[in-house]
Amino acid sequence: MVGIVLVSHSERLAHGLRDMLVQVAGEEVPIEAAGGTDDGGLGTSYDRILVAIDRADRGAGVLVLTDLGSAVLTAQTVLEDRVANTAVLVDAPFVEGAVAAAVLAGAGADLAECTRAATEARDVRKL
Amino acid sequence: MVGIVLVSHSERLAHGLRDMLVQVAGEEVPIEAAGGTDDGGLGTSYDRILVAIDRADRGAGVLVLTDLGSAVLTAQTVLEDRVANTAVLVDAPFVEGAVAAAVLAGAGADLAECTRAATEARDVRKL
Amino acid sequence: MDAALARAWVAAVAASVTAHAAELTDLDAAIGDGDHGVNLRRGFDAAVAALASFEADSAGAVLTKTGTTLVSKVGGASGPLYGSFFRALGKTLSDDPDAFADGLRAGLDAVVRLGKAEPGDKTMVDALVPAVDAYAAAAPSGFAAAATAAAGAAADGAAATTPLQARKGRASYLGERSAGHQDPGATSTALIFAALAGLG
Amino acid sequence: MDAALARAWVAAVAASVTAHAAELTDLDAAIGDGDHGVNLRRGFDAAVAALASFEADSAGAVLTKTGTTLVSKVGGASGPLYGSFFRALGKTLSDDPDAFADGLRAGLDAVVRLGKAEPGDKTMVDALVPAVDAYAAAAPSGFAAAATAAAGAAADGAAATTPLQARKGRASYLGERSAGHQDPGATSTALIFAALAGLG
Ligand SMILES: Nc1ncnc2c1ncn2[C@@H]1O[C@H](COP(=O)(O)OP(=O)(O)O)[C@@H](O)[C@H]1O
Ligand SMILES: Nc1ncnc2c1ncn2[C@@H]1O[C@H](COP(=O)(O)OP(=O)(O)O)[C@@H](O)[C@H]1O
Ligand SMILES: [Mg+2]
Ligand SMILES: [Mg+2]
Ligand SMILES: [Mg+2]
Ligand SMILES: [Mg+2]
Repeated sequence: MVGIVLVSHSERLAHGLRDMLVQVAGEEVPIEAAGGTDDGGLGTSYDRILVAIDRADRGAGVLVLTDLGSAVLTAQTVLEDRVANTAVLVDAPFVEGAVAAAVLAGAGADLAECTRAATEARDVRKL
Repeated sequence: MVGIVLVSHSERLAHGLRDMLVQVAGEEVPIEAAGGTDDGGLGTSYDRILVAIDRADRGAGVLVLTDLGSAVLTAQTVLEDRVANTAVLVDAPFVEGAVAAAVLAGAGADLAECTRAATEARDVRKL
Repeated sequence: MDAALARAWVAAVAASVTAHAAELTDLDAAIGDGDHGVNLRRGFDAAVAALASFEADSAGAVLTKTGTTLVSKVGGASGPLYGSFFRALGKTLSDDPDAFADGLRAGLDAVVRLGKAEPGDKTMVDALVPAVDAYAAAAPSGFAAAATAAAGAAADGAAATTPLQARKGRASYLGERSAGHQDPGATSTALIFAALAGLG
Repeated sequence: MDAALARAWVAAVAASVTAHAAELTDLDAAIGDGDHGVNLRRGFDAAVAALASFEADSAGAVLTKTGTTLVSKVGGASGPLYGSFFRALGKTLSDDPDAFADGLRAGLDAVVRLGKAEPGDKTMVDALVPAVDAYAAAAPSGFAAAATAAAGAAADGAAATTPLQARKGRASYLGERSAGHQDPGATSTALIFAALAGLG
């Protein structure tokens, strides 16, 4: 199963989004929240992201989603430092992309398909 | 000041996003979380949305952002029922649109400008 | 329709969604988020409770109250959708208690106006459209016959969603994978019309 | 540069960002999220603490360790950016302790590669580019003169961000409204080079 890592500046936001994704993806999809700084403040944590990716990695790849551009910088640094090259950062709307990816991951889709769904979520209209 | 209402299926998500927005917008911008069902479960609450809009309405209009299409349906029903016609639903990525709108609301922008910023957040690339 | 019949309908729907809650939830788990049974049970139980302390002597008032309660208590997309349906139906009956066919049509229109689903999108609309059409066609034969026709059409419409690909909501992300599962909302629409037919 | 000088530099930066934390935070509150002072203070304090228990006899190792600590402790965009800067600088010095100008250039390249900001985007790059260029130009005159030149150029570069419109990060949403405020990251870059000049 493809894993999903949620990198947010807010720990609460990341966990709340994880709750939503588990509902649509089912319990089998590894979905990890990496929100907040090391001490739970607003910001991003290299260590939390690294741990989350390692946990979500079950061999089928990991999709990493970020809330703001600055979270991308930390996530990208983690990915560059990480030896196992199984995680990809996707340029997608955070919540909408994560929901799309989780739905597909839960249906057994592979990393490329989950990545595409997350990216395409940008173009789905709400109204 | 333009108000912002965050309609999410998750109470935690809405509150976490609110924390982030307060950081960029400052304390003066009325930002209200309307996450979860009446009893705090996953879903959306008509009453929470209504209360949040009323609280965020300081006369300069209210921007309502939603996480998923199904939240739109509840928010839209609230807006149709509400007598005061000062709130608008915007079709924008939830987190990214809210951050953009909050930055501008904090800078004193009006409802139209905040709405445009939220909508345009869709096209801002992260990578 | 009079107030007593409207109350009986809402109570019958509540009983039916309770009896079928697990089935609705399983259908929703396959292509959605697995809460449709819980949502409707919460909503219709709340409607029954609200009606118990609601003094109304018309079907219009009873169904409008039911709609308002569903809007605020269901918590999922089906809440504002079914809520709009019952509110529009109730409003029509408030003007003319005998205009049940028109009321159903107004309810359908409200659902489409809010949710913007088209027939074939694999939603409750796929059960609602044939049900409303069948009721109108059979209305000259009386309420019982029309309700029975509507229930059959809704059930057929729900069954016909199985091979469809979803184009609304979360299920739409599944693309081809959403085919092969019956839509939960279309299924609950069939229950609502079955409950109506059961009154006859 | 030797290990002792590198340690002294990091300690001086930590002292400087502590002294200027409120100023950096105020600048960031105007066009960002108001945490740049807190972020850098946390990061450089952590770097000083990490170095205290770190046995290294080369500037390269000291600065690489500093970068790694910043990456993981700052919590904002400036963490991976300054972290990459110090890691790239440290790596260059590990190969050749005298190649400070080359190291600064490698640091700048790492910042640009990660953050993709161009000069004029109203970021730390607007202070970093002139500082690295000035150091290289003055390097033949020795470390002290080059560091002083770099510090002056960084301060000028930071000041020159004031009229610019931001094109990166949250500040970019402000469009024209971001003009009239000095960029916090460019300001802290000036502090880092002022601390370098202070060692001479
Ligand atoms: N835009 C829409 N138009 C019509 N029906 C819809 C729409 N969105 C969802 N539905 C119906 O609602 C059902 C799901 O309801 P429910 O599970 O209660 O809400 P949610 O999807 O918010 O969890 C779907 O099976 C579908 O029939
Ligand atoms: N992509 C980027 N490239 C270069 N510098 C950047 C970039 N993004 C942000 N910065 C710099 O980082 C500074 C903000 O740092 P900080 O406040 O610590 O992080 P955050 O923006 O995550 O809160 C900005 O003032 C800017 O100089
Ligand atoms: Mg559901
Ligand atoms: Mg739901
Ligand atoms: Mg900041
Ligand atoms: Mg920050």
